[in-house]
Amino acid sequence: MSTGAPDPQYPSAPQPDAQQEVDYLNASFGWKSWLLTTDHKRIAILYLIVITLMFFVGGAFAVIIRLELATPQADLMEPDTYNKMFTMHGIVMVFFFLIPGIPSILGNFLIPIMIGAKDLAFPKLNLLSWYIYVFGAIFTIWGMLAGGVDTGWTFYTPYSTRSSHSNVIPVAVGALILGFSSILTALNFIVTVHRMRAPGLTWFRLPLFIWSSYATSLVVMLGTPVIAITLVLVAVERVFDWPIFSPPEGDPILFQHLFWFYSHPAVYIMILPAMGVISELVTAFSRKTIFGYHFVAFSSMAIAVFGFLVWGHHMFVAGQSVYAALIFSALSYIVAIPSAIKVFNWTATLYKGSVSWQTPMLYALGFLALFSIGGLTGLVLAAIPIDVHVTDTYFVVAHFHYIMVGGTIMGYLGGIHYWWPKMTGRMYPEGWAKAAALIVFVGFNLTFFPQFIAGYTGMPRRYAAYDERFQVLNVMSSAGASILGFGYLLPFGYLIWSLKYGRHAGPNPWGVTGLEWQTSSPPPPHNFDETPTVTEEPYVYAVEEPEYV
Amino acid sequence: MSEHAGPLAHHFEDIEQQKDAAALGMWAFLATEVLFFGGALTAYSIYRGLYTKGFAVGSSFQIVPLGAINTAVLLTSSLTMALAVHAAAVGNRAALVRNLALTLLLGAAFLGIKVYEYHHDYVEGLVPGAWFHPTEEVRDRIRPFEQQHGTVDFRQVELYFIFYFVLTGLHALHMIIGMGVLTIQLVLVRRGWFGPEYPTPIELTGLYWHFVDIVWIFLFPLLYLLRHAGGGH
Amino acid sequence: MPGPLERSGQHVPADTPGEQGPVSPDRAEEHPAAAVYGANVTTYYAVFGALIALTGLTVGASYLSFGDAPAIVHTLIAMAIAGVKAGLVLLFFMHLWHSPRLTWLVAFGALLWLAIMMVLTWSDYWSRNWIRP
Amino acid sequence: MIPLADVALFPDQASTVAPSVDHLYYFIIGTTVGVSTIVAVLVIYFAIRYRRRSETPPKPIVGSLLLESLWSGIPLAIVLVMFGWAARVYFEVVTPPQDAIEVFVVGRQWMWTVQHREGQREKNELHVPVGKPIKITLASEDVIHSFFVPDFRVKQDAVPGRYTHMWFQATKPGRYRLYCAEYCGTEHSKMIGWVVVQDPAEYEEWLASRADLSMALRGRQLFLRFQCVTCHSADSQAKAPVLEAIYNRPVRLQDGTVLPAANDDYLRESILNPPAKVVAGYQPIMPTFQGVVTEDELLQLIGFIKSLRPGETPPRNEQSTAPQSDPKAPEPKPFQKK
Repeated sequence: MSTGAPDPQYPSAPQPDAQQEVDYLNASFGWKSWLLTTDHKRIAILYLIVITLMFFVGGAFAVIIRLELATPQADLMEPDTYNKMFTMHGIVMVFFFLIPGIPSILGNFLIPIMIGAKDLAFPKLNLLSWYIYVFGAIFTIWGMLAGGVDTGWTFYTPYSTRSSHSNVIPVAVGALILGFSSILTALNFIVTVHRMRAPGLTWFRLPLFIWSSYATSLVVMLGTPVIAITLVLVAVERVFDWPIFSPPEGDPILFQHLFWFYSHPAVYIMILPAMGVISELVTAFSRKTIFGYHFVAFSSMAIAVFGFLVWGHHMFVAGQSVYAALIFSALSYIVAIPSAIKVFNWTATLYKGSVSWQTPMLYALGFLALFSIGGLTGLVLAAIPIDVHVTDTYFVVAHFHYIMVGGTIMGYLGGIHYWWPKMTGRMYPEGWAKAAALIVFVGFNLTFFPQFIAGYTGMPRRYAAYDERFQVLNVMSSAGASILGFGYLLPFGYLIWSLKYGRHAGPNPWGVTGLEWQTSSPPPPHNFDETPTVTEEPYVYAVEEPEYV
Repeated sequence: MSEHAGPLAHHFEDIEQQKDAAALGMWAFLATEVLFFGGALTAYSIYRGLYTKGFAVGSSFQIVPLGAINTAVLLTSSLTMALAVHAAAVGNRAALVRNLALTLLLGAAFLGIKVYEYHHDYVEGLVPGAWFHPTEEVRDRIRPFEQQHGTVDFRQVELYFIFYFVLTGLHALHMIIGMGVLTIQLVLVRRGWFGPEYPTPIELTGLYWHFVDIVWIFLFPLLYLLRHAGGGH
Repeated sequence: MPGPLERSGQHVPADTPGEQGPVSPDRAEEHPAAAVYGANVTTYYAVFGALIALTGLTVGASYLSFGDAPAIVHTLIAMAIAGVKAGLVLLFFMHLWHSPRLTWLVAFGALLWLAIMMVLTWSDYWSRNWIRP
Repeated sequence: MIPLADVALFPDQASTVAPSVDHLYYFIIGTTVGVSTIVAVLVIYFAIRYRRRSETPPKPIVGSLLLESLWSGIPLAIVLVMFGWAARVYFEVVTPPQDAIEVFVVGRQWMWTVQHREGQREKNELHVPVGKPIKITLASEDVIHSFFVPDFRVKQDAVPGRYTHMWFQATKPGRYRLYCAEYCGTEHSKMIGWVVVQDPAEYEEWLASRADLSMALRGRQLFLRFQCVTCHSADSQAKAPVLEAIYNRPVRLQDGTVLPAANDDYLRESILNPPAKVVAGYQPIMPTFQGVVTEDELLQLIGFIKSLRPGETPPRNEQSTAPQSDPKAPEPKPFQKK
């Protein structure tokens, strides 16, 4: 029970009587208490609402694309409209869901609690980054409603600067504003992890979700400004008609260098938080400490650092020099190793554990399988001659969807289910959740595995009309997409249902270790009645001596 | 930038932790700014490497003495900013107010000189894009250069001026933001904020201002001083 | 005026020795901030003088001509001098000299990442004409 | 819906490079499938074998240095083998043989135009003889396009503002799909065509049937039409350098530097942007032809300059039409870079 002086932040909070406990949800009511809150937990819920909305906007574009591709001819819509659909699907999913997703929702909610702090280092800055996100979203949606943008999410010049007549500038500025929002969030996380850890919580006692969120924040801090300046230069080029990236004076390949300098580390921004969630889920549901804690922690940092050296593998056929291509190919192979180490360590954690099959664990096991396929096809793409054949085909589309949908979204859903009782105090319906997990797994594989085959056979990417011989694979993919779409609607439904009718969850419904499970669900406004002191390693379940295999 | 009610925010253990957090936060933000300008500087360095002749001529059109004076102005404003931070730390309010005002004044002087330079470029027809038609007098000025290095392709010079305006424009924008914050803090100092127990906001503005000064320390030689095309092509 | 310090009293005083020190390790060894900013003023004027002198030096160096030496020589000289000036501003005006190790890491991390971007982008342009595919 | 038999599940192997690319692909996909099945089997086995039966937590296993070094060392070794093999195949893909047939392809928004040295011109189609290496020089009129023939395993972006090159050697006659692989606008999916590989006899017959002014001759006509000859003539009052036999020869520039080889890019830049690299001893009086001459005409002009032998510059007041068949002089050996 939170006794002590009235909390300055919730002056109007009702004094806690005996049975009704004060938590961050019922501490105060009214839209003002939500829209002007500086409580990291409420800001996380605000992000959850806005990001889920954008996820379904992006998903709608995906459904439209798959409907069009069910038939070889471009018959459902004009080719121009189709170009806008896949562009907006890319922009909304990448900038509005995958990059902010896990850090802004789970990171915002959990990082302060997991390290025993009362809030993030800069609560006002945290609320400001939410408003910047909403402002960026409005800006981009206005760009879309005013006719959309058809340059592809990559904005390649000279198409985006010379040939495209769609509103590139509003959408580019929208993405730019999003960049500031994620920079401010990352800045908040880094300072919090450095400066506000609970007494006794040294670096090697931090949960692995904190390690991966910290690594992600580093990548965001060092990468996002470069896409910001690149989009500024594209916008300036369109406004003043200055040939910065357009021939004959400007060099389109220089744009690709600056764009991919950020956009490859961006895929690590998307996957690292999901890896952090998987580390938590695998240890929690096999009731065993992680196998090789130091290796998993340092592989997150290695991914963050090496991720910046490999962007050239997106440009093997773009006219890059032969020797630069060899350098980038070699570095791309080295960056795959830390991810492999993580997968092997998670698998080893299951060995001799007591593995429960609850929904979060289903998503974690699904992640292990799908991320392995996604990561290993990365090795295929790092080989230059194969990449020369398959780049800009559906092989690449399948590869990055296996990592983003098979990896990040499975991790995201696993994390949402795992921490739902902590965030809302209610349990999700186990039966429905398991069904949804299976449907998502089946739908996903049916959608994207045929695209590997179509890709290597030579079906180019971003085509509204394709050859007849690819139709069977595309119909399978479209069928899978409808299953996947339905699979994503289920959690949306039963999680909202659980808010009212879900079983009340106690402070620790899973019986697991971690600071966030030592406070009540949902946690009080200040997370802990008094700052906890950490005395041992994370994930310590058994009482006897740990054994070295 | 800081709470007026008691300096210690509710979620910090002690004032020490809050100051460290603020300093680390500002340094991290400056790291992103380094990469923000870094992206434009990478593009500039690539183009300078590809079009050395055109960029050398472009730099030769700059008024180097004016640039040098501008650099001195900005370095002085950096000094007064450092003195302001020092004054805030020891609680000497008069010195704090004087130095903040001086910094603001010098910042304004810097922007004034920049506006004059922009106007000078406009008059000479060196503003890229629709306004780019260099006057005869400008073409004559580079005759000796062309004697030694061969003809200059004015499209490369235009590309130089594109980056000149983008880089100095971004820098000026950051100056304006900095001066806005300085003005707010100057008003708050006169109302008695930022005593010696919590001078952090002044320090943060100081860090930001010194960063903007460092950007100019690199921009000045890159844009004004590299006027030689050397023996290369 | 100090904030409400009389909280629920469980706050572990800073100087309790033993295992559960309240401060995380890398914050322990750096000096209290107030003493740092109170350093004497003459260093600032000395640093300012050096900066003005270096500005003069770099402007002077730009008027020298190195004959047929490639243009990169001028760039390197100018960047070296600018680096020294930036270093002075960083160490003394921004008090990096007294800051914790972590702040050094942030400063040099940013410069390292800028170097990564420049070097790898240049590796493409520099090696583009080595073999004519 | 087409009959199931025609469903494409694997591309044809119709070029010399295709088998080696496919072998590398089988190797990497093999290791990929191997590793992910091992992981999947282990995960499923552990999940079943050690499923939760009691609430008592199992013995913690903190880690093992041996295992960690094994599963980071071995993948590193495998990965470096992959890189080595890929680099070897890449050099094969990227260095065209010397005696390749030259073809010039220009991509413009939503159409490929192909020009053979002998003058045949095609739209969205490329006829090539089987068994002969073909070197394609790519240019783009507007945005980035990408010349992609899946059955040959080759792809190369056509970047506006410069020339890019690629090569392939077809091994089986037939018609193979050609795609544009880099997104280029509304009709990106319509910018497709065919590469028709024919037997040598059939190819000669096709060449003869489509006989046309060779690129060099067409370039000669442009050379006259754009009055290049008024300055670049061989006689004394020439105000511009004589262009005979200058292809791939070193050029001394006005600023004292020496350009090692007057290659396609240099000729293209000098036509579109003359002041960029002025030849020593001449004034930069040449107007720019940016926007005046199209990419196809540019290739023809460069083809003409390449074919110019000493003494063949047309006289200044040329009225008569060009000779029908241009002399079959062997093309000079490109200048070897030291």
